[in-house]
Amino acid sequence: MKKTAVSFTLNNEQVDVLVEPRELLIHTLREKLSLTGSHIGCETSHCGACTVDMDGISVKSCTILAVQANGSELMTVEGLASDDGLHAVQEGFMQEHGLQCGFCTPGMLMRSYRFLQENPNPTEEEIRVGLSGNLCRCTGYQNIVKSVQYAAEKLQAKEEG
Amino acid sequence: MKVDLDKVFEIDGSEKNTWTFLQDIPGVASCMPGAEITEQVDANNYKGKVRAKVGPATMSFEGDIEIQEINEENKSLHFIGKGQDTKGTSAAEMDLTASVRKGESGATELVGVATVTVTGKVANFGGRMMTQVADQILNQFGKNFANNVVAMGEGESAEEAAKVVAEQPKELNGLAFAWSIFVGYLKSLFGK
Amino acid sequence: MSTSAESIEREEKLQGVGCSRKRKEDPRFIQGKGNYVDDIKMPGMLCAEIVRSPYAHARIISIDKTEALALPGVHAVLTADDLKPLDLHWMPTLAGDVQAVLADEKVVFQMQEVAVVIANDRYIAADAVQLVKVEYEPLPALVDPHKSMDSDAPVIREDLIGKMDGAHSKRLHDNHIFTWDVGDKESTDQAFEDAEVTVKENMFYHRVHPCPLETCGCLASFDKIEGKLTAYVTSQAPHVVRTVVSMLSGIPESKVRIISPDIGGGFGNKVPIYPGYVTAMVASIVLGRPVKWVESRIENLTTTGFARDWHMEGELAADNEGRIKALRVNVLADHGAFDACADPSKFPAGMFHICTGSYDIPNAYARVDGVYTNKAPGGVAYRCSFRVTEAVYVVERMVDVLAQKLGMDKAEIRLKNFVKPEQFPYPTALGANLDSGDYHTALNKVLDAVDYKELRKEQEEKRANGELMGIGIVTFTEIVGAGPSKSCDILGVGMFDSAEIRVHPTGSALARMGTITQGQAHQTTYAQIIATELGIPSEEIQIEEGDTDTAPYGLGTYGSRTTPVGAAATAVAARKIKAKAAKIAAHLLEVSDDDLEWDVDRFKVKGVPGQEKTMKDIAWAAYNNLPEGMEPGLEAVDYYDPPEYTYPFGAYLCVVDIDKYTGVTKVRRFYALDDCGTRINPMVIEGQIHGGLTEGYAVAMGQELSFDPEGNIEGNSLMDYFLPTAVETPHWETDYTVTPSPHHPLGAKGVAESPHVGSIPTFTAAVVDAFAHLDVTHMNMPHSAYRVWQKCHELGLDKAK
Amino acid sequence: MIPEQFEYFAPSTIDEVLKLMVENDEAKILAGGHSLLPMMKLRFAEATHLIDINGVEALKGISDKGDHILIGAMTTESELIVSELLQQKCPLIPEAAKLIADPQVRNRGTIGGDIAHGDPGNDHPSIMMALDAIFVLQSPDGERTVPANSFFLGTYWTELGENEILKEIQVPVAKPNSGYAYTKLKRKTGDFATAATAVILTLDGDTCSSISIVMTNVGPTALKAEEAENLLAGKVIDESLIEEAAEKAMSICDPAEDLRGDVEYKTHMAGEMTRRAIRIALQRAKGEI
Repeated sequence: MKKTAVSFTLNNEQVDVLVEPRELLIHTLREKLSLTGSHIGCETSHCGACTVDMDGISVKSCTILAVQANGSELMTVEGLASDDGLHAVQEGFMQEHGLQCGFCTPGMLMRSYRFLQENPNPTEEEIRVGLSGNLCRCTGYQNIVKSVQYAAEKLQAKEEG
Repeated sequence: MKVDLDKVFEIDGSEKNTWTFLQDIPGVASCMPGAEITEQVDANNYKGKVRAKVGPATMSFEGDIEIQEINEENKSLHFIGKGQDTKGTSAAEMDLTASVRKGESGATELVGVATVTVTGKVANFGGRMMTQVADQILNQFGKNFANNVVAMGEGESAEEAAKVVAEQPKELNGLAFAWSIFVGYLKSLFGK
Repeated sequence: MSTSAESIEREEKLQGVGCSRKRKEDPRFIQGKGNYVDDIKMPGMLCAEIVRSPYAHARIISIDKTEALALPGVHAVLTADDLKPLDLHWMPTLAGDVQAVLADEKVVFQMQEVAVVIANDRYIAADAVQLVKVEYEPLPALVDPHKSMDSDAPVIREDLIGKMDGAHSKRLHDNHIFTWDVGDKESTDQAFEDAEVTVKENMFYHRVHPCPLETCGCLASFDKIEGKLTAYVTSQAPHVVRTVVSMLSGIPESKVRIISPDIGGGFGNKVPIYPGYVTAMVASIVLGRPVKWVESRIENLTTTGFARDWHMEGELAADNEGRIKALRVNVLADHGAFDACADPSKFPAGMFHICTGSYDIPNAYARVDGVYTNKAPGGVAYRCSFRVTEAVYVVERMVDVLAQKLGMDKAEIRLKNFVKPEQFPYPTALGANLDSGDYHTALNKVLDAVDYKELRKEQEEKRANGELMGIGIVTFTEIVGAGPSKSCDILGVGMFDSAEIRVHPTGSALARMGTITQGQAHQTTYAQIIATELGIPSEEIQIEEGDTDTAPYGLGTYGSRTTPVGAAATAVAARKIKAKAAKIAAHLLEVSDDDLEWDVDRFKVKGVPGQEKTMKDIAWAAYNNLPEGMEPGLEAVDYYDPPEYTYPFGAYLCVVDIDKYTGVTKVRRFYALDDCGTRINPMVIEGQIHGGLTEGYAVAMGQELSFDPEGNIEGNSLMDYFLPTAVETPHWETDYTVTPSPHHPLGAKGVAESPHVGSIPTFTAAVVDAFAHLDVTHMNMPHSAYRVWQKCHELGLDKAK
Repeated sequence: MIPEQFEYFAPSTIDEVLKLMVENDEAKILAGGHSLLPMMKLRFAEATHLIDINGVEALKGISDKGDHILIGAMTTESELIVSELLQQKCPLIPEAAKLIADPQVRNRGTIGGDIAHGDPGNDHPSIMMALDAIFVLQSPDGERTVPANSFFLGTYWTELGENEILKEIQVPVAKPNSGYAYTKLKRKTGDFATAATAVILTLDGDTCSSISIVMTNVGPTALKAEEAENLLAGKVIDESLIEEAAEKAMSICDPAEDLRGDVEYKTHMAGEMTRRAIRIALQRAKGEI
């Protein structure tokens, strides 16, 4: 099948890539662009391990075609930290033991990153609902909730400071 | 996944014509949209396929039909059909006895008793919709079958029916989950 | 030993045992720099995809590869016939059986491996799979294990016909695998005959799957010139994989390198060796190119490593005061089509003999019969030691059933029957030797914490109002740390584990272990142990695992064996180094060994302030200034063969509220007290407990792999298979007591599986307790809303308005 | 879990979409993709041509038309949830949208896709029927409108013609003194309903002047419980009437047995969801909650 040229911004860099129309975005990211942070956990859009940020919303990249990302702005876990260091959600997950095997973590982080922009000062309940598209088998979520709370406070403080 | 089916269709035609049509295996098969007999191997063995395109789903089954018994006295036909989808992930088997009788109201009835066994992906993922989709297909098949029988008769209604038969859609559209269609087809032969 | 403020400060800096050290693994993972099997790419790499059977039981008439091979980008299609000349079409299982790598003439479970396609990439491979035309002749499927031994049952394993000497016992039927029993049957039967009260209950521990978020996979690369096979495998036991691969392939073990890179959760799923691994390796050997196989989630749930599927009949005999006199258990174990259980070789029913629990039960007998059915093979230990979850489930359920029959409180009956602190070490009637425990303290602490009396009062009031509230109590004892090699082996290799520590000249260290982390934070916690033992800061200790070319031989990580075995090896290896260090210190300080005392990170001359040598000084000296005759260097290896198992325990309490109109069960409160002996890293322990409780919740409340009568698996994707999200998961309260193990070098017992093992019966107990006043004694899992509603409906509770 | 090959189109206007549909017999429309792509990955669905309508601006947006609100078919669930217009004038839609799937899926999943798929497990069909919404369909032959209550013909079977797309949805704004509810029982986040009920009712004093009751996933399509509606309309609703209405609603249920439950359970749950939805709607109409 003929390949299509697709261009998008990925972690602030312009990327051009040739893909088959049927190629799933997660495969393009992981296999063509070697950004293996985002993972494949279920392939039926239940687990959220493949969550990336696309044009300012969280999406599951296993259920989006790479061609659909044409012209979009993408961000993966690899783009979360900046020159200033780790993002607050990354720090939060480290400080509050929000990860164990690490497999769900990139998806969790990307969802948390976006969620805290949608809701900067969430309750525990809201965090749980906000992260309900991401499955974790190791932590039981309790420390993930704490991690997001940590990040929320940190981001709030930054805002105020 | 096993479904037992037990169904009666009322046919607006003679018992004789209904029985004659029932023995026309390719004809009966064609009542199922997307189905056809591709080869008659011998007197009792046929090869056939069903391709159903419904909503977003498509599935093709290929298989064999073996006539076990044709009982002129009871006007009954017993056959076993076995098929596998062309992608090798699902399979279905149907054991069917269909017969023609005069019903209590005096009308001709097509009676079907069958067991349909489904294995593989279709059974793994189809459960949620299987019965519902299958049920919808019954009407279409029933109509087609009845039309075919009516067309065998004489007069205006027969001509009309023949026209409808000629236009019978080759594929069923507007429904989804092709496997269900196949089951529906089987079920429709005797279904509820 | 000095306890000056100065030395306490030094100790804190070490970040040793007992501190909640932040994880060393995290920085990589939070930056997306994890390195899991599917993340690894090699030049020229090909992809493998498996052709699977739609039937649960069928004869293979023919396989036609023509069309698949004609597809551009397809390199090979391998079937059993292709593997036959290499004798690789069958492989040994860990349980003494054999399993078809690719179906040999027959398929015996749905989605069994029939052929493997090797192609340029996974897209082409997926297209090619459906072009492989397989003709089958369906056979009747045997799904109900109760019918496995019927005289007219279809024979599943034709390769075993007539071979009635099984791996573990005589086989009684072609579909019979083994009979295993333990205990004194005669005395137990007698105790039942003499008993004032007896109770009996049948329970089905349903088929579930560990379902780690990362599925199983293997990237194999065979270098034809070097003759060396390197494979990255999602394995909880890489050394065992190496040994099996060498045995299977004939490649010298020195030329097989197995690497378990980062593993996205294991929970027992990644202990066995799967056909997918073997086919990737074989394909690489045949084609001379790297070959990657990674299963899909559906393949994972359907074909690799299920757990449980035990039909258990439990019985207790007691006197009228509730003192237990005997326990009898009969089990029918559904192993699927191959016996691929992950148990130590001599234990076909794992550690099920722990089923007398925390109780002083004088007579006990247990029997397990394993049978074949047309289902996927497995029987792995899903976050538990082998069959411990089943054992704890049956005894905890039965104690509740007995309490209900006697009208006793469920906490009181436990306090009455506990093994008492002074009875330890306590030999159980089934041969376990409980090392240490204080069950009364644990349970009483929990009852106080939740105000148990008040809860029971509330329950009374609710019942009067027609509301359903349940309180579940479980006081479990586990057996972990397999195990002493006198009894425990896997394929003949004793179940020791190992640690190798090297202290560098400048005083930092590198340590390698035979275990492998899958999220348990080994890089963090092993370093803490060495830090405390050797006085080297944790931050300066590098931990490596998972590469068989570098790590010492070990049996891997599962069944909570890392702490009881691997951590013990680490401590002992460190102590060997410390003993040498003492000699070097004595030499440097020109005193005798006996004049020295250890203080956090240094040896001091007793009573002479200032006369001391730090571990850093000693490390340097180990490479240039040694006592005469001593070999240079500062390293040690230890292969630790545990003298005994360890026996962690805990007391759990759960409160549920049930909506009788929908069956929805809400966990209002869950209080988990664990005693895992010495606590190495409390933060990590708590994380493990949260995770285990959540998995237990999933198992008890929703997970199930069921089959229809034709052997079609149901619910094998995450649409149906229950993995709770943050929304469904309850809030957990944790607590602990510390009763060190007397025989473990650190007193530690292991913890990761306790919350899984302990919580599952707690949920059942709570749900059943909600109906206890209506004479309900047991309800089978999963306690989905559907199932619970059926009970409500049966009792007419959903009608009362 | 890889889809078969297809040709991909990303038109930006409705005309282009329709033209592509006419030109390509086997073409399929890709909206949010969370029903279609998984089916394609499972290889149940195959498309030789895939027409991605995510770039068609004319299909997006929520606008106030006075007595009704116009919702573009490609409006996502997330957009429905955060729409202040809907929250104020048609709160049933955001309430129901919150109960669909999970945040990421709601970011992609669209109201039009949910409706046009014809899956009785989807939630919007019930909502639309309860609201008496009107669907605007467009084909090369022009535009036509179909009331939600006659759009759903069977499982995966709707009034949509072969070369026709759902363009937009007209939903009436909530009347004064009205109440609404969508009660949904599901096994877990992301699951289809075991059973769910949408209710809208209007009060005239204490009397229920009008009510619609529609149930999800307990029949080949969403089911409108007309007998139950007729029973309650014109009456002062009390518990015994609610009970009777629930019985009537249950009597028309024809659910498919699956892992969520058998026919009996699902039917009872439809009854229970109906009871609860009526109670909540009533309380809301009275301003009690």
